[in-house]
Amino acid sequence: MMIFATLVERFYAALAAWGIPWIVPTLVVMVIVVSVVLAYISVAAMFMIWWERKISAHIQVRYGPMRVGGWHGWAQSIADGIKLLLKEDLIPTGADKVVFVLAPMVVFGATVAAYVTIPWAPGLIVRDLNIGILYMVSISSLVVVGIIMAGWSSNNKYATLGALRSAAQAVSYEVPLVLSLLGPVMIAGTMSMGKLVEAQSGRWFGVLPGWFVFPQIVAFLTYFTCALAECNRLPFDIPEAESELVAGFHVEYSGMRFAMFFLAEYANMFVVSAIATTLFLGGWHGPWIPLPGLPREVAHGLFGLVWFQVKCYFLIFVMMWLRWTLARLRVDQLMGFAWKVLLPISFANLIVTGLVLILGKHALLYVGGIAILLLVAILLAARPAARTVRVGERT
Amino acid sequence: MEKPIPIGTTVVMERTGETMEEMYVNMGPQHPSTHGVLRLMLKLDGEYIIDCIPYIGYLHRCHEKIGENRNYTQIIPYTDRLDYLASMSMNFGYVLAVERLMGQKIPERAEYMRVILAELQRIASHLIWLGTFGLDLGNFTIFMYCFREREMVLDLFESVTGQRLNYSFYRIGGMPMDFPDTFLTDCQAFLAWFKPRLPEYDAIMTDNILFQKRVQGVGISPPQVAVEYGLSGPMLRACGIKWDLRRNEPYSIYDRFEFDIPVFDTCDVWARYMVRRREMEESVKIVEQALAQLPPGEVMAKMPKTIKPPAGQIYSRAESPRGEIGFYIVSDGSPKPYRYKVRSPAYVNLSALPEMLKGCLVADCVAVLGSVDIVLGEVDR
Amino acid sequence: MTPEEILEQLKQKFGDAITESEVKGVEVRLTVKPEQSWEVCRLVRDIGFEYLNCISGADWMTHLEVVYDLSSLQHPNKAHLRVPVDRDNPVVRTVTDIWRGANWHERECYDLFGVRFDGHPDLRRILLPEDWAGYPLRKDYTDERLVPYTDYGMEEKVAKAEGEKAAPKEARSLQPPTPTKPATA
Amino acid sequence: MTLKLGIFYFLAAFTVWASAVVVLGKNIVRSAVALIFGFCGMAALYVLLDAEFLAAVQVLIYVGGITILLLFAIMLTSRIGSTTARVVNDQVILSAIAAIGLLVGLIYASTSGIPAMSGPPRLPETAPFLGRALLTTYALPFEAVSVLLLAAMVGAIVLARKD
Repeated sequence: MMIFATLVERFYAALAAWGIPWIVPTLVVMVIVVSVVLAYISVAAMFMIWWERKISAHIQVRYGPMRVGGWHGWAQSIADGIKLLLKEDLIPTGADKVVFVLAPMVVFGATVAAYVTIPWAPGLIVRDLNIGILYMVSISSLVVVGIIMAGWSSNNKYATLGALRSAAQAVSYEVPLVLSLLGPVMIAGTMSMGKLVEAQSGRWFGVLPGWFVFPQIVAFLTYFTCALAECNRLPFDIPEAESELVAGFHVEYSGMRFAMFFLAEYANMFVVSAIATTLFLGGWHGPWIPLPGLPREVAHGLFGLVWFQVKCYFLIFVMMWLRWTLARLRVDQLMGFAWKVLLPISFANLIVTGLVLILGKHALLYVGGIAILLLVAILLAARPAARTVRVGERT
Repeated sequence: MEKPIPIGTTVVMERTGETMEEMYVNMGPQHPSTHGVLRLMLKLDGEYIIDCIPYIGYLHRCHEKIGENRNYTQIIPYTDRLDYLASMSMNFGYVLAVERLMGQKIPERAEYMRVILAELQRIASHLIWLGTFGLDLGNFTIFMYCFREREMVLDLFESVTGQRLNYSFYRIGGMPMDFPDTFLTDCQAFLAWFKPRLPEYDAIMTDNILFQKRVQGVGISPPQVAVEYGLSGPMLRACGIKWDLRRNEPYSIYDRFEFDIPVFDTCDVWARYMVRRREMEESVKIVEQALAQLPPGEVMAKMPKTIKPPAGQIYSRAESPRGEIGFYIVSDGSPKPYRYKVRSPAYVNLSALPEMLKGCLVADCVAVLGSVDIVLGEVDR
Repeated sequence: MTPEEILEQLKQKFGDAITESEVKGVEVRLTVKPEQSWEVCRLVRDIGFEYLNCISGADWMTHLEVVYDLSSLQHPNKAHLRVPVDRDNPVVRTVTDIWRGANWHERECYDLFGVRFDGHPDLRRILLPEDWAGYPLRKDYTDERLVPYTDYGMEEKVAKAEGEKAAPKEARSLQPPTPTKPATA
Repeated sequence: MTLKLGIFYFLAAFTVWASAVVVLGKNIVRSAVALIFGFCGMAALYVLLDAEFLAAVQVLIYVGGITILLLFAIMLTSRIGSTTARVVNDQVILSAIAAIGLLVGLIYASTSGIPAMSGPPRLPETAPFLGRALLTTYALPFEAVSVLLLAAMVGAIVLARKD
């Protein structure tokens, strides 16, 4: 199972046999891992950018990039990346230079650091921390720091407003986000990403895969909504709403620094999708694991990797789909939604999950009924009276 | 180099002597949502707008001064550039004014052509408005859909006039040439395609709860305020006032058609959206009826070579997609107008913007400005 | 209420201020002295002309004129008020307190004709830059940047009158430039 | 000197430097940014002490929550550009006494050792232990703190409300 871990151990052992101090292989492994992660982030982010452009184009009855690279403009992102690299790097006169330069690094660094605990496949995880999920959530919250630094240091009012909105949004949505993640953690009884995936190996009622999305559907939807807000995706892209704030916090950034924000945005989308996949969609679980006839390690490594990616990219696709369909919310609506709708729902979900876990499966029926009633009540209470005038109605 | 003013510093404005304790945000003239070169100074308290000062004139082209130096026919191409998204309506308003001044009657067929083209133009103009309004609210997709349909209207116009944006197609005394042979079938095909598209827009905009939340109860202008400011067109009809020059002061042959005047009384951005959305349907109705009734015959009346209206003056108005387009013309009997003035609807509608914006959020500013539907070419003249 | 009745009502109250009057179709046309224009406007508004269409200016060389076009959303009548003002000291009382929409119309009139509206809350230039000198729509306005209108038909006539020699040169300048290379098929 | 000790000294120096910038910086926003780095350095030190849960909570609460709210508050106040904070104020003597007292205590503790500093029991996972302790042994203080926080929240709402 631990094919990659075995490889690393053999590497250590071989070097130790030659009398080389342990720090050398450690550093070598570190460098290799970091390079692989960075390379994956860059390639995946570029793919996502191209993919988003194609998806948006097809939703909007057009083609999207078609020229660069031949087949459906696959090299468009690469060309854009080169263009951004070659662009002049501007720092506004009134900017706080140190903070201005530091901000994209903080954003990018925080995003990259979150990749440490993504369980790609059985045994393929950079470091399976026992507080894995908590680590991911806490490190992702650093992104907001970078956004605020960028917004403030630009000495631009639009950027400052974007940063203010971003701070408000992040603080509000982090609460229901963490609360909704607690459901799966309570069921699995662990915060380690690897163990969370393994806890979903069974089957519900012998039919459905043992993913936590089925008992925790409410938590999943809450999490996904909050994740959209965390990534500043529509309908929650208030910090960078280009029709109001031009580009929000990164309005003054150009060239490579802007590219770092851009890459980090897409890398962050992958991170939140990976969290959702790990906690709710069974991580790398899927058919043909293990596949008879193939060595266990190969089947795990290969198919695990594929299933995990498929699930992640499906969630990313949904995010893009939403972006090109919905309109943007307003700041007060955004905050109201977090505090008045998402927070009560995630609390209710937490209480129900706890009750079911304590009372056992016999109480499922009772608790389930109460939970549904509770949810309906909350939803009705949180929803203001709709004043919808249908087309054709005359006044 | 001048040191930039840090954010939030107390600034005393040189001209007005005002002290700014609140945050001022300068929106425009280069801003994606000001629909051209409009500049708004927003006085903010956090995200709330306390006051708004519009600065216009960036696109001023001395329209009226030029008008005094051209003869009556030569002015027609300049009127195209007023509201460049509804050139037909601008042409219509202008030739109507001159014909009223001269007391000129025009052939029946030309009247029908004028109405058909003006109503198609209304559809095209409202489509652009809908698309860019969606863009303002963060919905990119509706923009593409609307432009797809607008392209078809432009194709129709191209087949008639040879132009896609500035048509200069109306003449004093009629129309310069007849429709091409393919126009009737093409136009009917377009209407057949267009009518089922409107429910699609509803699906992505009107019925979307996020969209409704963004536009309802925002940018309110009560009927009282609307009349005091002289708002016109959809802006006025969104205040529950059933006022449309095509119906209340029928010009051309608008009294021959069956159509509704959509009116909503919520006075907000939502009402303006709904009025324009419904108006597209009504325009389709008018075009259909006009196509069915289109009589044969001449399209140009017998006109003198040089147009010299009798000395006198007239204020003539017509209903453009944005509201009441008025032309005030003073003639001294010479081939050039002595005084030529345009009362543009967007100019007047925009003047009520500060009133509508007070107390809104910055994000609403974009929605409200979008709902006014300004075309800077017409505002600045 | 017919236009004649409206005119009668106005004349009763402000007989001295109304110097000229005329009824044309549904339109009441008045010429009002600037001293009492505001009072007349208010009465006109109270009669039912609550909708201000337009305020325009006109330069008649001897005097300037401020023109108010009014209509009603209730009845089909229209009103057309002309207020002549002194050309050297053009002052007229603002009507922004009667129709709020007059604000920008008056600013425009100030901008292009130089008519000062007494009591206007924010009388600044609106279409032209704030440092613009002069009032462009006055008939005697001159500017070295102003391109005079040339009637292109006239050039040919002049050329013809002057003789056949000058004609080709003058005419050529109006034609599109001849391509230096022959276009290849 | 082991690698771990080297890392510790590096992190300690980094944290001290960041904290010094927080206290001595003239620009409030820069101080707040330095505070973030200080908290991150603290979190790294917790990781060195095998208190990973505490480290994650430190980042989540202090960096992700408190500092952001701090920055938020600074930005909302009108004069951000001229954020020259006074480094020394009236309470300089009191705070100097407190700081020096703390320093003396820490030096004493690290040289002679006091019972509480004799090293925690090595736990394979701190999170379950912490959770159990909070809900059993320390349930009462835990609840008392939450009531205190609730009171603070209600007070804040009352203060902030415009009626």
